[in-house]
Amino acid sequence: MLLFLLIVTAFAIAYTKDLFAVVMLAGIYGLLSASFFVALDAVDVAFTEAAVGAGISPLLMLATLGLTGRFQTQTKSRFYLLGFALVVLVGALLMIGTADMPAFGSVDAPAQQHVAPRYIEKSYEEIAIPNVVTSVLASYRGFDTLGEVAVIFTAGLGVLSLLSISRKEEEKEGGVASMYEHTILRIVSKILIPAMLIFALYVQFHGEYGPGGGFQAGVIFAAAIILYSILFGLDVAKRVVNESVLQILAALGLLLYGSVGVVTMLSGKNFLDYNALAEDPGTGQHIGIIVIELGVGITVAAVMILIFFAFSRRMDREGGA
Amino acid sequence: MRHTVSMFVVLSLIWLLNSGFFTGLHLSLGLLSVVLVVWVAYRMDVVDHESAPVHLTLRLPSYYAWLMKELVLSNIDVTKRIWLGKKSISPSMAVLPLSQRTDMGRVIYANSITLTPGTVAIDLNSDTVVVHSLTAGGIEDLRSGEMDRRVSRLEKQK
Amino acid sequence: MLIATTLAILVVMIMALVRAFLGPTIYDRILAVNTFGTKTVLLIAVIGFLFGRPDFLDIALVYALINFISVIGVLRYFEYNDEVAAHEYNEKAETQKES
Amino acid sequence: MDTVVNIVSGACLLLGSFLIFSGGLGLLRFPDFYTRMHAAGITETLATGLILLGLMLLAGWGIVLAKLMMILLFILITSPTASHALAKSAQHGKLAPQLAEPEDQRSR
Amino acid sequence: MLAHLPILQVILPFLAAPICLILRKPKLAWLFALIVSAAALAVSGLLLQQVYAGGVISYELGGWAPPWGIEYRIDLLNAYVLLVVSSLATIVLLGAHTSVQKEIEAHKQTWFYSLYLLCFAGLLGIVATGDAFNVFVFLEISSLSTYALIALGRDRRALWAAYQYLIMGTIGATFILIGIGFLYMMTGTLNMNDLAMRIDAVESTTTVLAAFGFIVVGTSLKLALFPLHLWLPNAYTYAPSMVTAFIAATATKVAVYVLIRFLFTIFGESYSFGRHPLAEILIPLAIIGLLSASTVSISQPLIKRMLAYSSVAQIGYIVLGIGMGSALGLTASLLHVFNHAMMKGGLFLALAAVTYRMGGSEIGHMRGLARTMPLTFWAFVLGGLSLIGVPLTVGFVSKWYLILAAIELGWWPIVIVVLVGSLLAVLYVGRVVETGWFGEPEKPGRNEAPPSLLIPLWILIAANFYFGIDTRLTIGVAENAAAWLMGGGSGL
Amino acid sequence: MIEQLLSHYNYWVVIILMMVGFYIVVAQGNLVKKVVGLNIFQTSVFIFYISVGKVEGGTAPILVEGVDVYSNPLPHVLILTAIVVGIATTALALALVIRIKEAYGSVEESELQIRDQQC
Repeated sequence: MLLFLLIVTAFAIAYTKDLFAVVMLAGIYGLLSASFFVALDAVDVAFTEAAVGAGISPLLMLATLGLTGRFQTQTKSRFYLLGFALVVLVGALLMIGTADMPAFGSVDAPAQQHVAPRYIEKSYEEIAIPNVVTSVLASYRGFDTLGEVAVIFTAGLGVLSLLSISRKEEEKEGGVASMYEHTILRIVSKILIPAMLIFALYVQFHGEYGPGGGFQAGVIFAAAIILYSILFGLDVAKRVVNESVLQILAALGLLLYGSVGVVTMLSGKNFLDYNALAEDPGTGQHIGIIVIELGVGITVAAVMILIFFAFSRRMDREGGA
Repeated sequence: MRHTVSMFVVLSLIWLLNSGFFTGLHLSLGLLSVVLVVWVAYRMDVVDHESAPVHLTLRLPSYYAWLMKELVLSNIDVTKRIWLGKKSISPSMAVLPLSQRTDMGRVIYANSITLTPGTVAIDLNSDTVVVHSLTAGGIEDLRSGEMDRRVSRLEKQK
Repeated sequence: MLIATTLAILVVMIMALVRAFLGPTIYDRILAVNTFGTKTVLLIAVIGFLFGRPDFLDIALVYALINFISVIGVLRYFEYNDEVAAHEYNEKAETQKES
Repeated sequence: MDTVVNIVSGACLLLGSFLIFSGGLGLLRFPDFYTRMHAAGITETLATGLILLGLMLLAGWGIVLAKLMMILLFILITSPTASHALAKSAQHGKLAPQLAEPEDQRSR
Repeated sequence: MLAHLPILQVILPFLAAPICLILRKPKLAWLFALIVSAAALAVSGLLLQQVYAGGVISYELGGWAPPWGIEYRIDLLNAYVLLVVSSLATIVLLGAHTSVQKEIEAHKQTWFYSLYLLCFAGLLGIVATGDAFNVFVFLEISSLSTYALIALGRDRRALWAAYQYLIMGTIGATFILIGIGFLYMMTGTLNMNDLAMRIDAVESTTTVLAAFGFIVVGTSLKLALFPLHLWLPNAYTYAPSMVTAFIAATATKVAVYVLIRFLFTIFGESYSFGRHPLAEILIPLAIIGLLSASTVSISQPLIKRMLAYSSVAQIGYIVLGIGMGSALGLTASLLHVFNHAMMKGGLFLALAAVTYRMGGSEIGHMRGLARTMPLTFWAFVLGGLSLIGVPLTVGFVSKWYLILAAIELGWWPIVIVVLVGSLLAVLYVGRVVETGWFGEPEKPGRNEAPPSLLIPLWILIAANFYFGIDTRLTIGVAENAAAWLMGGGSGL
Repeated sequence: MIEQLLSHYNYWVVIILMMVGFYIVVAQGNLVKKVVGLNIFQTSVFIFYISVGKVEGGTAPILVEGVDVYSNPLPHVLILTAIVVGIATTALALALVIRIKEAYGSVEESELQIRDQQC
């Protein structure tokens, strides 16, 4: 059912010319796929996809549209036919691939046999936290996650280097439109923003027990700040969270994660082996996971806010000109 | 100060209700988080009577009880009209006066209007509210002013 | 009962989706997306009970939150572009008159 | 006791489902944006409330109940706010509502 | 600390990147980056030595044994590529400060170094890891930073080039992701070594075939194999000079490494070449790419673009060697990975020097270069000779091996193709040299590039000749690695 | 054939989604839309991975008493990482689009090509 909706949405996106509607539909697509992830037991993934696919990325797209215009011209790409051929080719290859796949959901598929069972059977013993996804994410494959933080960090830097303007120029710019005069929104969000922030921190520190963790928490935290800056104006928001502080925070989060690895290395174990952090392996793992999740959270929140600021500053500039 | 304390309490409550873990580690993390958020909120300048409406707390429940009743009634009404089709509705718009003195009161009023199906507050000014209603009757009900009075009563006696 | 509710929510989701496709104005679409979002929140909550693991309500809460923020964000950007909006409205009004 | 709770919760869920479905229908059937908004409104207040209430009854005392309450509260605060913002924005964007004068309505 | 070498290799530049951001002063950041990459170079040297002495090194990240945890697995092949990448990164960085000061706005310079280090770390990570999914993660780190670096170019076309590269690169990466997903589905593991063992059992399934297809196409996009090379010329042309020098020397080489790793280690030679007509696909593509790109580059007015097309052509040589599916062919490819990194690095550095003084790298800027910037000019000439493949240069060595490999298989037409390619290289390099030698300079008088650019330039040019004459290291490593990949040798 | 179709239905859906996404990327001229397409393409791969991890009768891999069938957590972890990569790519791509718009005054592929040839 959900899948069917997904297909419909995807086709609608392909055929809609109003880019604004496309972005709306993309948001729906994000929500849909997230619901689908819940239905397939991937709660952590659903959590993330909801925050990213339905939250952050449509917002960024809208900001882009605000700058680049809403309607797509009628012309198709030069590579229209070629593209179509390519698509068919890829589709064919995929279909060939499915022919020998194990059936969906089957218990004895190879993917369920080799590595995965150990995580489920042993992780509680070895890491002592119930959320297996967090165990795998933060400990068994902790290095992947370090890489993931670096990816976000890279993107933040990239966006900054693309959209930043030198300090001199920045000072010249004038006031910024805000929605402050919007009484209802102002009051309601004054109540909501602190609640969102605390919720974000709750998600941050309970990733070991339920769905959630550093990345999701970072996104929610950033979302609250973004809401604030939408309503009260970029300038006000920047006074609250200074940009250069954010840059440093983004770097520090990554460093915090890395330093856990360095510490474990210095105490004689392998990189990111949290057992080095305490006598008892369970405690060590737990400390390690809390610290690295904190690193993830800090970097993600800082980078997301930075990216959003960079986008919306461009808009303000455009609007003022 | 009063507002800070009340925000602190509310935030702690949210944390505890969500968390469900009462070990030392979690409680101390929770305390840290709450302090952090209060601090950020301070920087954001959102700690005041609008974000932490202590003075309203006692009166809200009875108001909400009344609102619930209204909600149910208007829901039934709108549902009926949906099934009856286009002919049964008569969309109308009106500017209504309001008597609240604080922004908070106005917001509660406007949101109550919106919350009851069939009427939506479109614009809120200092002494009027623009309302769109599914039926002419919806406007009349509001004009009778009961909701307005009740909300105003909420904000009295600070 | 839960299954019936799930189905009802799904149907409403489809309806919202249809509204989002049809438009005609951008506000209709935003409304549809908003409705869609709150329905997703419900869906997640109900599915949680359906699968017997109701302890994942955090996700539903996040959905509600994100949904609110996106709608506000959308409106913010739309106000930014409100000249375009007025233009579009006029266009639509004309097409409606014609039809 | 359990059966009573189950029946009540079932009733809540059913009624909620019916209401939500009606709202969805209204979303499709109503003629213009503003009226559709009312339809969406009913899916978001009573229907949501009923469904969540039904779930709360199923959940029993505990953390799940608290979370459901929080979701309900959150929706009750944000949904009118969002609708209002939307309506305001629509009006600001010069989208005129199709108003029906009472006489006009009768003549149709 | 020696036991931690594999992870140190990657983690040094990796963690230096955020520190660079905190340093804020461009000069400081540069110095720091340089020290770190020199350290990384030292580590890679030590690693190669260790692998020579003690065989394959396996490092368990997080202390979890593979396949449950992520493993770093250094054998001769990746130790060799690690050395290539880190030496080139260090040498280019040596000259970066001067060039960056001129080409990149002041407030963006620290970001440049930070991104540079991230890119560097990403490339090292791809090479060092023994885990298929980890490859994807680090691939994205390096790609994202590359896009951003390219977009730092002054010309507005840099933006467009970066966008195109981003789209193509992401498609490529997603293809690789699909492929890895299919493999995981069929085997239940992500560890490369484990994959290689478990894949035999499911070799005949179409799912593995599809995975094979996606991974080959995905990596080919990344390494700019002929019909998928469209992103490359623009990206190289409009990126800042130092970025071009760095990515031209390393990024495609790492993609080649990934291809080799998947083809030979994971799927295995018998699967890749025995079961499928991979050679019949790769070789014609390589040949067409080689010839057409060389021809196109002759008529390019922009020298940077000319060299970019020449890079596509050189990729052709490398893929040709891989496509032969023989130990000798693979040796030639591996040799060319190293050699091409050196010559292209050198040539692009020479162009960086020209751009620094002349403000551009069009053919017009080269006029009379022999008089105005003789040292740069001669470096270019010598680098060009190496590109053509004149004896005593590294270019000759790898082409010689390629020809040997072709003769071994009895594929005479390929010998001719290689010769024709060299001939075309003579034409396009010759054109620049001619302008530089005979053209009238716009502003007469010596105007040599600053030593900070000349030193790294001449280091690379000298290396072109050193390794062209003393081939013990390169050929030794390449032959052993190739033999090992083909399943013959012991990994030494 | 029918059996095959039924037991793999969501792989087929994923394929269709991939094709649609991929089609938008290669065949649409608008740069923003390409990014949306890229998103769809990537998301479909995510769905694929998560489908691989689903175990019939299993629940979410958060350990509780009394349940012993869990879905496979590994794909979830991988996809968490991939989602992050996806949003990173999107952000960067959109930033590029904004700069392109500023530099060229257009975000249509065909117009960009024309404008490049002029100078």
